[in-house]
Amino acid sequence: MLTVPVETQILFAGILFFIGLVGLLVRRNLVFMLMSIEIMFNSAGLVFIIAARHWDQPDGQVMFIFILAVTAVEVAIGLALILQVYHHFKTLDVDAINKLKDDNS
Amino acid sequence: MILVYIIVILLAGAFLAWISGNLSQVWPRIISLITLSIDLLLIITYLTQPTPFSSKWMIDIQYDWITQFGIGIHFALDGLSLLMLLLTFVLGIISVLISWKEINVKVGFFHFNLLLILAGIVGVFLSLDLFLFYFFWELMLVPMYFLIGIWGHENRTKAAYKFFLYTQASGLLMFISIIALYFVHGNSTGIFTFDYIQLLGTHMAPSTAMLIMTGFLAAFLVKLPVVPLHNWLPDAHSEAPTAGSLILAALLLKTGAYGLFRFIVPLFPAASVTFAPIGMALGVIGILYGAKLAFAQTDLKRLIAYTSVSHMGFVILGIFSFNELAYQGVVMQMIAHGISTGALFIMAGQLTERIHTRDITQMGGLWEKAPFMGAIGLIFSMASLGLPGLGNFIAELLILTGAFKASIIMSVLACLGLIAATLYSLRIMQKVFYGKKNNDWKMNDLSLREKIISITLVIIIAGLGFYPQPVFDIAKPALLKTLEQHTDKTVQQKEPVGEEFKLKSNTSLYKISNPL
Amino acid sequence: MNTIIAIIPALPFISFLILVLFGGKLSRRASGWIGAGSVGIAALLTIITGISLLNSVTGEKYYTIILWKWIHAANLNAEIAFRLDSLSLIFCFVITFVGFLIHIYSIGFMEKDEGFTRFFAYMNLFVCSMLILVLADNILLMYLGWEGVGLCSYLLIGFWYKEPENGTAARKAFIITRIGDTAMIIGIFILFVSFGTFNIQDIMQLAQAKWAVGSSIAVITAALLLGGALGKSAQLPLQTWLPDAMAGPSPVSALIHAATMVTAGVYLIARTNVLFSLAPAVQTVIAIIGALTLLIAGFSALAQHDLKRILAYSTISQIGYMFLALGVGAYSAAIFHFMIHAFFKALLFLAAGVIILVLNEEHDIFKMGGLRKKMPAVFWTFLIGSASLSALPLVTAGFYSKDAILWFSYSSINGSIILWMAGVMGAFLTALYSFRMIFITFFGKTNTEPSFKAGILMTAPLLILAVLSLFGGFVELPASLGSVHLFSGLVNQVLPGVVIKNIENMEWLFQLISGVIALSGIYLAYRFYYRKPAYMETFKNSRLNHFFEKGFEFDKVYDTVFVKPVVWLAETDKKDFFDQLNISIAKLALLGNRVMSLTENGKLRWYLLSFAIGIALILTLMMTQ
Amino acid sequence: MSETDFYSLTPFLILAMAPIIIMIVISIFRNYEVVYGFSVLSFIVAIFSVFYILPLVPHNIDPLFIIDRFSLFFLGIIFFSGLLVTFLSYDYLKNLQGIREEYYIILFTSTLGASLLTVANHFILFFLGIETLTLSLYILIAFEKSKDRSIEAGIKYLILASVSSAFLLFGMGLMYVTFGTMQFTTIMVAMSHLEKLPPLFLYGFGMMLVGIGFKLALVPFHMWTPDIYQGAPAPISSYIATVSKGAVLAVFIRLFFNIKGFENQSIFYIISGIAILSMFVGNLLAIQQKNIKRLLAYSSIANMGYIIIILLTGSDKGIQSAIFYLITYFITTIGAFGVISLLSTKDFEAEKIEDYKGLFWKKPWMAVVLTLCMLSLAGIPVTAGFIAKFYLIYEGMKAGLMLLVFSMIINSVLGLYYYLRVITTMFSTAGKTELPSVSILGKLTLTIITIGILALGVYPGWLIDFIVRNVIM
Repeated sequence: MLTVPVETQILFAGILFFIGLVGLLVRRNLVFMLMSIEIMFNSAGLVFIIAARHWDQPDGQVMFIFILAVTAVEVAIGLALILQVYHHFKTLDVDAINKLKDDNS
Repeated sequence: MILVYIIVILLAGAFLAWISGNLSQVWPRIISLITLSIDLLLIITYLTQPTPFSSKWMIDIQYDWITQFGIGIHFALDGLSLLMLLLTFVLGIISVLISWKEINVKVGFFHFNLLLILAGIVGVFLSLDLFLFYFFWELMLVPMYFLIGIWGHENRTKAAYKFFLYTQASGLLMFISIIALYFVHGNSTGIFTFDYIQLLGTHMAPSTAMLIMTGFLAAFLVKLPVVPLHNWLPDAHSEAPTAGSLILAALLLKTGAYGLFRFIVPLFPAASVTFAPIGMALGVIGILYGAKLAFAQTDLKRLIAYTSVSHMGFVILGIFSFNELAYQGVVMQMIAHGISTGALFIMAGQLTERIHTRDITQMGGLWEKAPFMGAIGLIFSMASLGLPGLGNFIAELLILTGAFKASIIMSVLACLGLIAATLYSLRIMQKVFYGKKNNDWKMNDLSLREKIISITLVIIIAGLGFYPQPVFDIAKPALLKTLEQHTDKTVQQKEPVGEEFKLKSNTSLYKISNPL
Repeated sequence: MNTIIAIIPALPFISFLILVLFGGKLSRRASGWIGAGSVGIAALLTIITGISLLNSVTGEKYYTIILWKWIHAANLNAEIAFRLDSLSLIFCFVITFVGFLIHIYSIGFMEKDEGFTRFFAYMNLFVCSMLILVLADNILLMYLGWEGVGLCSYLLIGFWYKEPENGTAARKAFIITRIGDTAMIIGIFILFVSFGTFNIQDIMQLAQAKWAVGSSIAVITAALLLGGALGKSAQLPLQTWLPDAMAGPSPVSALIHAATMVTAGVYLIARTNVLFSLAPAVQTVIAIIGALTLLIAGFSALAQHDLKRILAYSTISQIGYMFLALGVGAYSAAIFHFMIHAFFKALLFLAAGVIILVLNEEHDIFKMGGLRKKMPAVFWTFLIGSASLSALPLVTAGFYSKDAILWFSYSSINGSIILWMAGVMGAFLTALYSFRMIFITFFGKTNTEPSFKAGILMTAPLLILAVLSLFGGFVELPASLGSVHLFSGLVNQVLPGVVIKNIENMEWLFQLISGVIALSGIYLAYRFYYRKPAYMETFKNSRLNHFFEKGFEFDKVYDTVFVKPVVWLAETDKKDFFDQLNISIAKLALLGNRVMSLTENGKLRWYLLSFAIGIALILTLMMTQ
Repeated sequence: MSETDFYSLTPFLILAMAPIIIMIVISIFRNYEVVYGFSVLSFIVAIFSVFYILPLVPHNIDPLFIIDRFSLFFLGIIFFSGLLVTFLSYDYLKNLQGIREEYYIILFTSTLGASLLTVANHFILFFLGIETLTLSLYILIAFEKSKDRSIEAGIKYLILASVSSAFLLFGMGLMYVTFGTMQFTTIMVAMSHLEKLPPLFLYGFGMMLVGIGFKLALVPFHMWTPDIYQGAPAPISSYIATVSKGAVLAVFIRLFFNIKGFENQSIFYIISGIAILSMFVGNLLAIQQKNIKRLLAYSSIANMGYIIIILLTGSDKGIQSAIFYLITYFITTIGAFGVISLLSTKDFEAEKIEDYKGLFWKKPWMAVVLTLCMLSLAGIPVTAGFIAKFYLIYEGMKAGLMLLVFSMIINSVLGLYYYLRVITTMFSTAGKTELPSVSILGKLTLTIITIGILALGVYPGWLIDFIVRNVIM
């Protein structure tokens, strides 16, 4: 089986992470932002998998399980809040949600 | 022990006054009056006993405080601080008296602050532990800030900020220097302490000494104040209530002068000499520039404020002349200026109380209405122009003579200040009491209370003018001590180990031996 | 005896205190008599002391007393101590005696004035300080008196404080003298620093011993002291304050601005004569200043309208004579002229005071006239005064005193013919303007009717002074006529006698000349101002006359050269530009705040962007190691 | 798992039990007072438990836990702050209609997360702790779901916090890749025998900095702070400012010292840069701020800037001073927010500075407390803040970090200005805002805080001693 050098794998994860970040920056809809965050988390998770594979230890996998659990909760709360947001602001456009800011009067 | 009592009494009085403020308006006044009188009596009784005016300290007490850093509570009294305490309490009492009618709102809190300030000042005059000194130095600010900010005139808030920020900024610089000194001393001797006595004669590289001294200077020169660091003063003085202006001018500024005496000169013998020419120059600039601005003002209190800038110029001029003559003069100036300028501020306050303006162009011809006040005003304008027979003359004479020995040109330039003083002092008389009546003010002459205050001050200032000897006798040992610490090279024999602030991080806190 | 010399200044001071503290309670009469009485007693004591001093057979020709330690700081010691020798005795005598007369006069003069008590309080304070000035045995105490009299003069010039111009005049006087005083105090510093003492006698001996004649330090010191003297004695270039000082009540002008204070400069120079003899250059300067002053003042006096201003200028010019004498080293002559001048000038001022009072505050001589009949007593006394002032030969005291000066100004080794000529010219002018005064005021037709008649309180002093101005001169007669040397004998106990060039004594000739000059002056006055006033009318409007009247425009010059710049300096940067600096710092902080708070715009994605930027920066930094 | 292991985890177990019990209680019968009382009780018990396990430490439960005096110290601080916050929450929630009891459940879970951070010796525990803390915070912040601002704050915090955790996680991953271990101590061992840190590791650390920087509200990850503080209920704002920051700081210090961050040049520069920026940005932002909650947020940014200076001293002494500072900062901040929350009602948030106009003449006690807090934040004598600042400067200078110390000085002056602004408003003539009356409990809490501030300000010796004896890495 062919072996890809670990750096390359990391790079791949990094790219994923970057994609997530860019997604966050460009999308205005909260749901999509949440998804981008998921991507970032998973890319991070991927790094752990890579590491685990690289040092062949179980720890990485364990960590990944935790990450999955956490992200699940994250999403749960996130969606709940998004509902509330929609309920209050009647929109999911994140730019519209800025009642809280410095008033530069 | 007496020293601790003094401060404790003040603090206790402060809180009592505050609480009693809820009962009635009169109680706080009475309480603070009593408090101050007790302290004054304590000092006087101490004076009356045969005291050892030795070259060492008359009283010297130490307790532990924050031993981890070698911080202790170290109070000590010598002639200089003794005189300052006397001044503090006398003027303290007076400032309570003049606020008697002027302050009608939040009386309790007012007197709380008043006494707190005095406590801070007393602490500054007494503490011989640099940390403690800084502690009190800062302690003065907050209550003074309230005094200006709550009971002041129109622009009180701005003035209060300015006062606080200025003094705080400079104070922090001094704080850094204090700690730096602590480390320099610690590293060269292995004894980490803030204790003044031990820090004396710390060996420093000239550059280091200069750096550290600059920090101290910053604080003291701002307090003094010296041009161009004086801008907080006119605002603070003119916006503060009468008592506030009185305390600012008569006492707070003196802490700066005191600091120069107690710390700059003995702690940095070499560096201070290097700095002396600049110091004297600053003094002269202060004298002339202050006078010039005073002459230009139309706000009476602002005018007087600038006169104290001018007068304080003499102080720094004297201090950096490094001879006993000038030092005696400086001490005298501290006292005389305290009395005379204080009196002028009181007069300004009384005027404002009566005619509700501080603009001298509005006044004029008031002698007719209030001859007594006029006479008082006359006496103290004369004092501020240095008329012989009044305390300020003695002070300025000695300072100028002393300075003359140090640097003829500086002294001569400073003499021009006498002429300048004439200009602005006579301007006060002319604009306020002489000339045409610009408005027909409804005003009455001084009340009995005010008369008593004024006459006391007149007696003091004239007494200083004709029989200043006691002051000299009390101050002499302290000044000699200062000078000899300044010139004494033997105290600098401690071998230097390292002069950097940096300390190898393995020296543990426990090595810091407790000085007490 | 020693204690008495402490009591002499104490008396007026005590009465000053009484008047200040209980002035309100006392009746006007009472306070008046307290004021005058205290000075009277002082005068009495002075005379007693004087007699005893004269008769003291012991070699000690002075009394001295130390009251208390004043300043003992480091090596600076000064006591409150008095010393009375013949010089100070003469001054004391004049101060107290003339002062007493003027006090008496004032009781009448100030009768109606509201500030009656205040007036006497000030006057007493003045007498006290003046006595301290002359009695002080150390120069510091002398400076105290010196400033004290300055203060009193300030207070008394501005006595009628409701008129702003009075206040201005008072301020002018104080400030100008103060400028001189500052020079003086610097001189005093030099003396202290070089000799380590303030005691005048010691200083004189030490100076004699330590300083070489004409050494620069001696010259500088002498010059600085001279500055003080010029200020107080209203000599060039600090003379401008005196004419304005006439804003004060006439007794004040008489006592302070004629008889006593303005001659303090003379006293100072005489007292510290050693220093000046060590600085011949300065002495010459003094002589020249004296000569110039007396001429300028003489011309100015010639063009004045205001009766008191004439007298003021004449005072300046007479003191010019004294300085001339001092300059040529004829100290006794100077002091002699001082005494005589005190008599007749006081007399003139008091008389003028009466005139002005009864013509209710009329100062302009051209609005007077024909008063000879109306107020004979005043006329005769005034006449005597003027005669004495213009040195009418033989009969008046003024002749002898002035003649001595003229003679010495030529014959002294420091003297020269030019100085003498200046003096003679001055004498001519003096005669001219004094009798111009007489003729215009007392002759011709009456322009203003006197409102009332002056009381005995006012006339009595006039008579006494008149007598003195006539016969006071006979205590000192020149060699040519009778040669009496009581006065110079007395003075020379403390002051060096004048040194004469070895030329054959032609003093009589000089006397003749000056006599003639004086008479011709009087004649011309008679000619121009009585017989043919028409001549003068043309001259009156001439520019030259105007120039004279304005006192050679010194005021204008000073105004442009000193006053305006100072005021400008004060007016500009009232705001104190250092303050602006701080404000700008504050502004900077606020600006920072503005910029920062723009970033806090509540936009989530913006915040995320800051994350991205942050991490980018951090990673780059991590790379660059 | 041995018996001592079990015992040494008591505090955490207590914190874990508490919410469960509360849930049960609620399901049986809903009563605010009961739940409240119970939460207070369990907090107190937790605090005692810390002292109970004191003799057992230092005790490691490999690989996850490292329970030493340092962690216990932080535990103590965190629990105590938690208790104070609970006290303050009482009034704030009482007059809030709808369900309130769950608040305490979540408070406990988040505190549990925070406390786990203090003992974390392993990335897993680090991650779990931080997430437990954060996830609960989302809810707490958005707890007043009837209010727009609360929800907005919630969602903002959610997005940003998850992003930051993502960064954190990624960073951990990179570190893990480099050394093949997730345990701090072993990482230290691993890197001890290579003279130069591998770049991947550094990037990892850099990315972790984002996560940590976000939690500590350091520039440039600070922007959320004011919005969240403003939107969240006042007690929760104080909770974020204290407990969460404290916990994160604890684990950060541990990590930083294990990997000897202060010895690496670029890390040194990055940290000092962040510190200086945080000071200036925080203070500058606060200068003109009219909303006191935002103002405190900004001041917290600046204060964190002061504290992380100390990481660079790399000495126990430094850490001790930092901890002292942290304690005083906790007390002061909770005090300030306490006043705010006590003066707020369910439909009025006392957050505008104008609302405090003339407070001194209306409610002297409140005003005095707030004044003291402000002075303490400004570092004026007789308040704890003064000693704390002194201690910090002292250690900073000892380590020769003059630049940082000076920028700290400049900033204290900047800061003074806006603290004074608050004070001045309180002492100016009375404004019109109507303020609610304050319950005894609230007053009591504030009294405790005041005493704390003054005691530490006048006689700090004992605490310093205590820290010096206990906090040794």
